[in-house]
Amino acid sequence: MKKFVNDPAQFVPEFMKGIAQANPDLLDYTPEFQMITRKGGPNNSKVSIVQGSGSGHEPAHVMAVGPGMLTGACQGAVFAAPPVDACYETIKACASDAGVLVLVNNYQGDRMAWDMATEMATAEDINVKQFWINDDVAVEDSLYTVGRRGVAGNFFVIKACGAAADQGKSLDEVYAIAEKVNNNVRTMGVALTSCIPPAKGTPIFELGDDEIEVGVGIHGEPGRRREKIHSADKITEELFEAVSKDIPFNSGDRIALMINGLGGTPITELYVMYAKAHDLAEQAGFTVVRNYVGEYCTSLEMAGASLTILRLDAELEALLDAPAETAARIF
Amino acid sequence: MKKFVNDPAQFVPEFMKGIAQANPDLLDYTPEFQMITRKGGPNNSKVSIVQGSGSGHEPAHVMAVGPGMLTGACQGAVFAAPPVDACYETIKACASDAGVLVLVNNYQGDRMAWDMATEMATAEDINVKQFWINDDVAVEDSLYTVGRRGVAGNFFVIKACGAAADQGKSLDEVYAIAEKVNNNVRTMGVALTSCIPPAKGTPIFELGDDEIEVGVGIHGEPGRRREKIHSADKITEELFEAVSKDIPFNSGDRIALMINGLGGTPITELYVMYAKAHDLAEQAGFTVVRNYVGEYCTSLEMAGASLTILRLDAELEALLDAPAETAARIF
Amino acid sequence: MTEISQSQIERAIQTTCKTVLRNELYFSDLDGLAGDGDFGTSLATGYRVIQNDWNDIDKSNIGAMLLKISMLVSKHVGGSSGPIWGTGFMKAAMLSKGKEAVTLQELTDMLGSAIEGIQARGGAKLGDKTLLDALIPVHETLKGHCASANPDLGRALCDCADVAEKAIEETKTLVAHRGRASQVGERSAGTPDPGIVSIAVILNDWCKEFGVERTATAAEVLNQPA
Amino acid sequence: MTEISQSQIERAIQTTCKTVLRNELYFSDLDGLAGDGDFGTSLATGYRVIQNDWNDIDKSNIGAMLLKISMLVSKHVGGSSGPIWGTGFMKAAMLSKGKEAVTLQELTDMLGSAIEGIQARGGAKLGDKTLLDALIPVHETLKGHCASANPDLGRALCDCADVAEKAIEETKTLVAHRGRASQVGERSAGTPDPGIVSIAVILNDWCKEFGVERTATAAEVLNQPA
Ligand SMILES: Nc1ncnc2c1ncn2[C@@H]1O[C@H](COP(=O)(O)OP(=O)(O)O)[C@@H](O)[C@H]1O
Ligand SMILES: Nc1ncnc2c1ncn2[C@@H]1O[C@H](COP(=O)(O)OP(=O)(O)O)[C@@H](O)[C@H]1O
Ligand SMILES: [Mg+2]
Ligand SMILES: [Mg+2]
Ligand SMILES: [Mg+2]
Ligand SMILES: [Mg+2]
Repeated sequence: MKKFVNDPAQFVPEFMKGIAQANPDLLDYTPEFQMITRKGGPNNSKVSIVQGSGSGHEPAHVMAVGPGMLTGACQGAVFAAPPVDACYETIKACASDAGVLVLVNNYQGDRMAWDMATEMATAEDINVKQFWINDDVAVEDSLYTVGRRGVAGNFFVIKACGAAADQGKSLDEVYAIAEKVNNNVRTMGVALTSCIPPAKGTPIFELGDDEIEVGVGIHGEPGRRREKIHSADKITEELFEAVSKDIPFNSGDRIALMINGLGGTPITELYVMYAKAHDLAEQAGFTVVRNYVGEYCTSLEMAGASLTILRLDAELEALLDAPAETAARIF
Repeated sequence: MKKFVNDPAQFVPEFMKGIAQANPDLLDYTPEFQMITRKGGPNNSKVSIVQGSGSGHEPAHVMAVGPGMLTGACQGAVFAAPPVDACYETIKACASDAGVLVLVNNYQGDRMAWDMATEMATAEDINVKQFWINDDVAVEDSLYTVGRRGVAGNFFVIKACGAAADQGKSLDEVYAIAEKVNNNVRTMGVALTSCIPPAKGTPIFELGDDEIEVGVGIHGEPGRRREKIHSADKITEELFEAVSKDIPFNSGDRIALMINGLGGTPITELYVMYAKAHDLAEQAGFTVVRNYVGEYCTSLEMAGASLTILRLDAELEALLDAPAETAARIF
Repeated sequence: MTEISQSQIERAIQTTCKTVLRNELYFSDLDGLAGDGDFGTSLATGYRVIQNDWNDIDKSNIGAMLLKISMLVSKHVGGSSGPIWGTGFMKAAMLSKGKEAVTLQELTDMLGSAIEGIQARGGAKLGDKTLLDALIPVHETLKGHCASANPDLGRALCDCADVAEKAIEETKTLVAHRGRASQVGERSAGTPDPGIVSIAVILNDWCKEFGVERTATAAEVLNQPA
Repeated sequence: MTEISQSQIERAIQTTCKTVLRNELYFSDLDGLAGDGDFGTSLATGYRVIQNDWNDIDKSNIGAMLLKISMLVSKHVGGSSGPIWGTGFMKAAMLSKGKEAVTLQELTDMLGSAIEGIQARGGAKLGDKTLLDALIPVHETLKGHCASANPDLGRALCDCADVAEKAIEETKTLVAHRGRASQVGERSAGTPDPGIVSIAVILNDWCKEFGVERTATAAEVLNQPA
């Protein structure tokens, strides 16, 4: 394992400290709960949006806090749901008269922690609703009784809900937007390599030099199948096919198209995939209204990518257009 | 080699096509010269800023085109300077009555190509000046007779010059800003792994499982030395020391601090380094006025990072503050 | 009826701290076989705090103590284990509010309530290859001992350790239906569940602590670090 | 004085196309030993276009043809090789403007002017371990033949191939001071310079094409793909 780490047990608090130091005007950091909130806290006349999950998916979760996005978020250890108290404190720190929407990717550990936190907050008369994001089409049903996983589609749910909340929409209205986005967004990923959680020190899975894992999860969970690597175009076709057939999306749809890097893949390779995905979208009769190429929901340094399609309508287009600011930035 | 590629010979044109498709309102793409220019072309009353270099450093070069940044850029093959004609056509496409500033990282191939292109353009009465960026402190002098290399400091030269040009500054004024930034910016990088150019198919260099290359170049050029890996803090200290002692920077300086990922290192590791670098800057008596954590000048999928310090004054602070828009974006 | 004193419960918890800390890597390695390898670390993070803060924990009665432990777990344990173990302690605390000793029946009810809480929280049922596959048989065993005229605590503990150990082997071939291990599908079959192993190991260590003679037989219990 | 016809120059260029394309990988591999491994590909990209566009290239005179070739190189060849070879052809074109044949003296001057242009462009001098270390001795050799009363073209070509080949061995131990190879410092010592090898290989292939008998001796020239 070669990484920029000190004590692996301090990896999460150390990088959170860095995020906080880099964004003093934007964010507040509470080390005790590995919690980051918008500078100045919640606005009582606006719905707050909170999230929290295992670390290792950055910029997902804590780097999505800021105007037009999340009100606050907390992080667990790498790939482990945050402790219940961190979730509870995040809800409390973001409590608003207009209500709090807990918007979390669908994993068992996260669900349990946020369920308990929500119960605790509700007992204190905080108005909380929960919404579970589950856009990953890789795992169809089955065994996986906690349901489909939430992955990069998460970004769109946050973006749309964050914009709606900041525009003064009610808790029920923001919840309805979360539902609409989640119902219309689908993702599938592919891994070229495994990642290595710092505390574990070894890869989550082993892939041959010429193998890829199609449908991989963002914690290295196995996907649909392992295959021999093939061309970027063929891989993109496979992802596009799986994603676009799932809802299904229809000719004439206006869409947002995302190629999300899983952490170790350079931006140029993502654009090679985007070029193909864009062509496929046009061939399918979709209009690509917005696009997103880069890292939105990663798996440490895993080489790989996911493809996300979101069906738009006028309301969602306006919400994606709205201004937003987070620790993830260029300038 | 596991990458998202089709024919390696088509890697550059394919990802450029993707960038163009993803930014139809922002950019124009001329495949014949692997050239990307601002939509609508140059503004005759503003200085144009152009650049162009080998591929593999994205978002550097073509993904830095846009309002407040470059007017146009062209790309060569991976790690190879662009052909002379591409450089010439880029100058021509960006020709402005206010003049053109060619702003390129200092490498022999690039210098020769831009020298010829500049001569050709000058012969056609285009008003062109050149400026060579050389912020890498890794290689001190010596053998390397083409001089120091240009690396991530490049971003600051572009940002400041792009802002100044868009504000209507003259060619000489913009040139003076390039000089000021370049005189006040220093960088050093470290590699944890090599990268693999798609057409080569094998790593540029080999590092042991516990080795790092301190002072690595963005094409995998050897640095100051190869050592055993140590903690993120110690590596950051070493980079900080080398960079801050070079000009040198002085206590009381107002600075911009950048931790730049080389392509394969996840953002969290960069923030672990940022936390340390920020502390070191404060201990050295610097005020960190702005910071940049992410990918600005990469080396394909190389795991590694570089640290850049830029000394600021009121003029540069205002230029860094100015709005800008490129294909590298989040929302 | 046979009573269990607060100090006995305190000893059991202190023993559990040692067991969990000693097995941190071992439990994580077991979790790594089919899950994400965080189980040992998550649990140890919580029990390390319990051990370090031991003197500050409210011990005015069993319920108060268990409530505080549940709170420490909720604060420090992440992953699925935080809600599972936190819920278990919380439910047990509610049935022992104000008590300085509990009868075997009360202890059995505390465990029953903990199991119900864990099931309500995580939706797992018997056979899903989770620590419930150890806790439920243990609960049944305790119920059996309660029904006897003059239950023997040592015999009860020994029998509990036996059934927990048996659960390791019996569930090994199952496919996990809950937790991260459930997401590797068939790959989880053939590996022991770390949660079940942890219960068996803890109960075995309790036997030692309370001088109950018993010979462990499962490799997973014998293999734990000394 | 001995003349070289336009058609002979055309044959030489067509031969060069074949040489460069056949050696694309080999030249890149040589560049990979101490540089970035792009030399063969960069050069081949240009010569492939010259070969494909051969019929469309203006052949009204030697100068016009060389100018067009220089333009194709400038358009298609990246890295340092584009400016180096482009400049060379451009300078040679300027001295052969409007001519349908050149004397050996004129050819020698064309090469001299190309060398000057390359030096002005890239700042390399003799001993920096670049293709100039082949071109400069070749130029000297040609000057010697020009000085003779009745120069023999075949002999001149053979001698040129000999000195270029000798340059490979003579420069091998040097550290490169220009181009990407210069950035690996000492690591470039001990490897042949691909630019020098390419000149030696091209001249050897010209000997074959023009029926000049000569036996190559350098491993790098003998090793090239058939
Ligand atoms: N829904 C559940 N109910 C009860 N126990 C569970 C459940 N899910 C997992 N477990 C237990 O927790 C253990 C794993 O804990 P941990 O690693 O913290 O959770 P995760 O599976 O989320 O990574 C498993 O070995 C299993 O015994
Ligand atoms: N400044 C220079 N002048 C003349 N020839 C040079 C110079 N730099 C490099 N060369 C020649 O070019 C060859 C390498 O070409 P190429 O790979 O295209 O350039 P780069 O070194 O920029 O990657 C070298 O083998 C050398 O012979
Ligand atoms: Mg977990
Ligand atoms: Mg090169
Ligand atoms: Mg686990
Ligand atoms: Mg080269």
